[in-house]
Amino acid sequence: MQELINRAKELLADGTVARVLGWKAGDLPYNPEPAYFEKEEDFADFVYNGFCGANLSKYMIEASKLEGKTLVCLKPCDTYSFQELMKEHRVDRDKAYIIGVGCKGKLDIEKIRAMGIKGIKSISGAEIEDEAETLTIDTIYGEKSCAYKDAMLERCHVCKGKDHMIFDEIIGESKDTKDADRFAEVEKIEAMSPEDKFAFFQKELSKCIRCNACRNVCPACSCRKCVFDSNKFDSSQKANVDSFEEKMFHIIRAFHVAGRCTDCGECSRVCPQGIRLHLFNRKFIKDINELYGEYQAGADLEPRTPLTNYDVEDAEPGIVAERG
Amino acid sequence: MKTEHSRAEMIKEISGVNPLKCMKCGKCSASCPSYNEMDIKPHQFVSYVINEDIESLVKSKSLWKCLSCFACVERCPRDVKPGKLIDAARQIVVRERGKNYLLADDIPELIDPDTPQQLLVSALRRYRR
Amino acid sequence: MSIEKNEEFRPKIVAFCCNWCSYAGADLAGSSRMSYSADVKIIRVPCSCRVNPMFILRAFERGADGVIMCGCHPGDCHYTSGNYYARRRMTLLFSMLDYIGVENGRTRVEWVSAAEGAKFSQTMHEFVDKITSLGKNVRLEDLRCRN
Amino acid sequence: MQRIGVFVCHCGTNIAATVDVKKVVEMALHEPGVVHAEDYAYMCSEAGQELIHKAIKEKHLTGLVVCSCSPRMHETTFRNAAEKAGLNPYMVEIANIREHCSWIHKDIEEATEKAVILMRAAVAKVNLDAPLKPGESRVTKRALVIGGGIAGIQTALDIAEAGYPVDIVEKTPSIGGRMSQLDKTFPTLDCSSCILTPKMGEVNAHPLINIYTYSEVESVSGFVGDFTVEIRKKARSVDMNKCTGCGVCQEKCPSKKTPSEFNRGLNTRSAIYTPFAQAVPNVPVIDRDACIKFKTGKCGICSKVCQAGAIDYDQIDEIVTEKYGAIVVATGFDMIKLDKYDEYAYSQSKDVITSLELERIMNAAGPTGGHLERLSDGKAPKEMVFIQCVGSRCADNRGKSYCSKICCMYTAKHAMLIRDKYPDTNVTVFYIDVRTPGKNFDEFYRRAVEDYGVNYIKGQVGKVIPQPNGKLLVQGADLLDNKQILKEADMVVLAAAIEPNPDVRKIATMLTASIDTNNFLTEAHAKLRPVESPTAGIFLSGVCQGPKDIPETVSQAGAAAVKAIGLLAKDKLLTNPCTAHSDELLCNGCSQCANVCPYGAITYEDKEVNDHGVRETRRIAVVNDALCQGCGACTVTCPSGAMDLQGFSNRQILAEVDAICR
Repeated sequence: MQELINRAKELLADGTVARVLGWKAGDLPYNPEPAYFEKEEDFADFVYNGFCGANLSKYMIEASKLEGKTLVCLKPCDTYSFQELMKEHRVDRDKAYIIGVGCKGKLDIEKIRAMGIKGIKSISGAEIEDEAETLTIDTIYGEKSCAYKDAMLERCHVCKGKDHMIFDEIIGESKDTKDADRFAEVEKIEAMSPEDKFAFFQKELSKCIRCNACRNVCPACSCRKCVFDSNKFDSSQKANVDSFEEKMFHIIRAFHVAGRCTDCGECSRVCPQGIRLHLFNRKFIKDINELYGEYQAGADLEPRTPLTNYDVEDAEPGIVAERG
Repeated sequence: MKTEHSRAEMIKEISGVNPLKCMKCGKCSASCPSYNEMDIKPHQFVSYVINEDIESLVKSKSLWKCLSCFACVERCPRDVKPGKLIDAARQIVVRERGKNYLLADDIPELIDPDTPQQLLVSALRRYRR
Repeated sequence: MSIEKNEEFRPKIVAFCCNWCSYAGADLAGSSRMSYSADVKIIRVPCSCRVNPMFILRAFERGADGVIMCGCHPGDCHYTSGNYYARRRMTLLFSMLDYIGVENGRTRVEWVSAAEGAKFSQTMHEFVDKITSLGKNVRLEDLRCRN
Repeated sequence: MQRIGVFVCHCGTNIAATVDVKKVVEMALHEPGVVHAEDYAYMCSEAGQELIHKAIKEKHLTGLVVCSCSPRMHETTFRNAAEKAGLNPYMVEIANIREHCSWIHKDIEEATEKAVILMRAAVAKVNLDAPLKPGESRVTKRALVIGGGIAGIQTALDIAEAGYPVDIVEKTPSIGGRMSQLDKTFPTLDCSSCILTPKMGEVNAHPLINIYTYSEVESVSGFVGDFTVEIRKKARSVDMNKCTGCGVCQEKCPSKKTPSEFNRGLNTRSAIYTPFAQAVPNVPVIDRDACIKFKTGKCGICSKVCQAGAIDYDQIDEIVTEKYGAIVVATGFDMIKLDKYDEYAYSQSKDVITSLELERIMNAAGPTGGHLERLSDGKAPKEMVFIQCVGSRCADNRGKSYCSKICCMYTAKHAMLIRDKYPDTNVTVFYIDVRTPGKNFDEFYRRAVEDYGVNYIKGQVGKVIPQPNGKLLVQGADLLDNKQILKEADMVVLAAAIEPNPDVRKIATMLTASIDTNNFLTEAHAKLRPVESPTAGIFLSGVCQGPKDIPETVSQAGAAAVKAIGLLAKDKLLTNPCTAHSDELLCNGCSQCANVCPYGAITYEDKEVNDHGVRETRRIAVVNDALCQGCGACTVTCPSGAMDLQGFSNRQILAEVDAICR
């Protein structure tokens, strides 16, 4: 972390960048938040640790409008989002100085809590320099510990790899933390009966409070104004009183990002209700991979995505029924 | 006794044939190896079903002269398949004798000594279960 | 929960037809007097690629029991490639609907050319039968939209 | 709020017999925005349009719903009527209560209920309609004719005679098409080439006609009035400008084993060849697959004997790009393959031939010098059998469902000619029906029977069995005598079905012209617009649209020419105003819409926008109205809903959905 801070300060000082986009410590040990650092003294708050899950690429949309370059810290998986945004002309590469920061998997406080660890005062082992296998958690009930791996975000178990897709320089080492099948959950749902599927999603989605956190954090959901906020489809935001509302919202949201979603997992990370929203996006990713060939959004800068492309030999929609 | 209409419908159902598709080209009659022994010719079979004169059909000699070689079925340009109609008419006769399926013991007395061998084979294929 | 059996069930079916092929195919079915159920109501769109998934979800929200989209045969699109895009979009959307437990028979895509009046009528027959057998759409209807 | 008038047409009894039109009128008055509703016997008539005019004026209507036949039928009529009364023509919506309702439903209650719903959907749409103004586009005053048979020749001549330049693209080395292969023509028995070659000469000499033979259409882009076409001129290996057409090269060419396409493979041709003596242009091509020089590098005899020095082995395919205002398709037909008809022994016996092969045999320039003889042993046949409807009118998957139309007449012609020239030869025709509608057609057929003694037997042939003695045993049935017939014939002629040229599928795809299940091009209206494709600017000439004989082909070719001339005579065309538009406050500038636009109509501009007081420069999608054809692909790609289609807007379609599901 210190190397990163030093380099950032250096670039600020020599005028290469006008500001640094990173994370600053939050009010709790596990909730650092994205922040700009413009002066040397701002860096007192700068953190980069296992809880810095936030994908900063979306912030670059606004940062691209600011005067001068912005230094942005991107983890390997964030760079996919950044490239996808570049493709869509939403971020300006020339306005960004990308430091690819090392990542060995990010942590999910909910997973720690789910282990029954409450009243957390501090957590050690989450610092990025450590090769810690174990987190040591100091709580008001005493010291607890858990394996780092067990506290990782869902998305880190299906890690896309340790390589940064785009960067100006790299600081820190990364590790591929993939240890699970990305589509296992989707497949499990696919195998259910229609009744069970419906019940599953009914239960999952009825938790939705339409807070729009998923939408606001999603780097692909970067519309100036969402269709659900405009009158273009008579679909303006409504209170959730019927189960169809959130289904429509989440289906359309997933559809709008289909082929552009890099599977960064931010939607699931930020959902205050713990809805596994990535299940929607991954279903589309799985279908796209199966029907139109393996595709990873953001892995390149090809302008056409699976949904703005076609092949004359594509499967017919009837395949959905045939697959059963 | 069933009405002629219902018998005609049954023939259509058993054979899966729509006789109205026939354009009276006669290719069935032209192809038929038993043509000369038949009183009602294969192409006329179709008209009998359309006109619902099933009684004449089941009483005809032709019914038992058809070899079920299915040359007419194979060559019919309209997918009318007179051979299947004849087959269905035979089945009507069998069913109207009170049973849908033949028992093995019944066969000898039903066999007309003139019945061609090929028909027997065809019948066995059909009824063996 | 059991679905109330209603002998009088008359499905609401929305058919999106592209102007150049399928709408003309429906016209041909009409001029050839090839009947199909009155439960099918056609909405004319310039091309199948004009059909937004939002339209389909909206139809279900408003109580449609089935939605069918018809377009030119692949390769015959009046706009060259519209139906190819539509094909991908609908495949993914239908797959998603299936995934969340909506019976996949409620949605269908059929390519009907201007010369295929008989196919149009036949397709609608089949679709209406299918929807009738599935019964009322209860999984997607927004009850507030009922009047 | 709109002031909408609803006009319900009875269409005589076409609508009124099944739909309670009064009820539709009554229900219309309850719809939001509707201030006027009435019904009338024929809305499209002068009197009906007058009613509309009056209502617009008196009730100050801002929008119309006409409940009538398909909009594909009379939308333009009613739009014009609205315009005459001072209303924007795009404020008119049609509820199709004829084709989509009264004609397909029998129950009055059911049909009326549906008609009301369709009316509601149309009213809902009009409520959100906005006046639209069409743009203009230029017309390139040049026509392209694809196919150089009699249809293409006639169309090209007629267009050129009206003063517009025409290009003909012909795939084979010469124009002339199927007609050049025919011997005589029914019902007058003129010699086919005697009437065709002068036309070929005329086309060749016409200053406004340019012929690309041995060429194919490579790609088509653009739209009515402004098509851009790439034509591939295949390497002929002979310099068109130098060749004098002396023919020495063909004589001297040592490779003479290639089956002649022109003679249907009945004899062979040289590797450097013109398909037939009267070929236009009279310039040979080198068939590179057959040429020894191209295969082995040795030979080069043609080059040595050519006095004009026209042989050019290094020629390569050339792509010509040209702009056209109108395109006429005249791709013609071929005979179907008979490999699925084993019972007629076509592939087993050389003496079972198709009618087109018989044409070549009968032709003085053909493989037998015009002598009717068996191809197996060269003997003159004494018994000829003709079989009609081979592959036509078939409901199975072996043949074609349609009647090929020309076979009855050409068979009568063949039978008559044979009986005339070889009175000792017996001719038997097995027929299913003899179809002779046409001027002097039935008389012609009767002459074959009455004056020439051709034996017509009603009944399709079941099987043709080649005999060890070289004869052909024909097994048929005479349905009128109720007799089965076994006939020994020397030659059997099959009237094989005709089918559209297989290339037409590729061409139709390039033109985005629709095609039916039999690969015939679809006309815009079966009765009223038979020579136009539904795709604007594409016209149909000859058999590519459906089976036709020569006079019909020529008249349709002329009709297609007139339609093309009508288009070329215009300086400007009004463009469809139903184009896409991007809302600059919502546009993300993400470029996804441009990816799916088939016309390249979307570009991006950096534009200063004022978003509720915030001024900033944004990348915004801009649609070029002249290029946009209004498909709507972009609208669905746009996640923010910034891109919308005028005339079919998101809210309009949703309003229709809501009205239907209400």
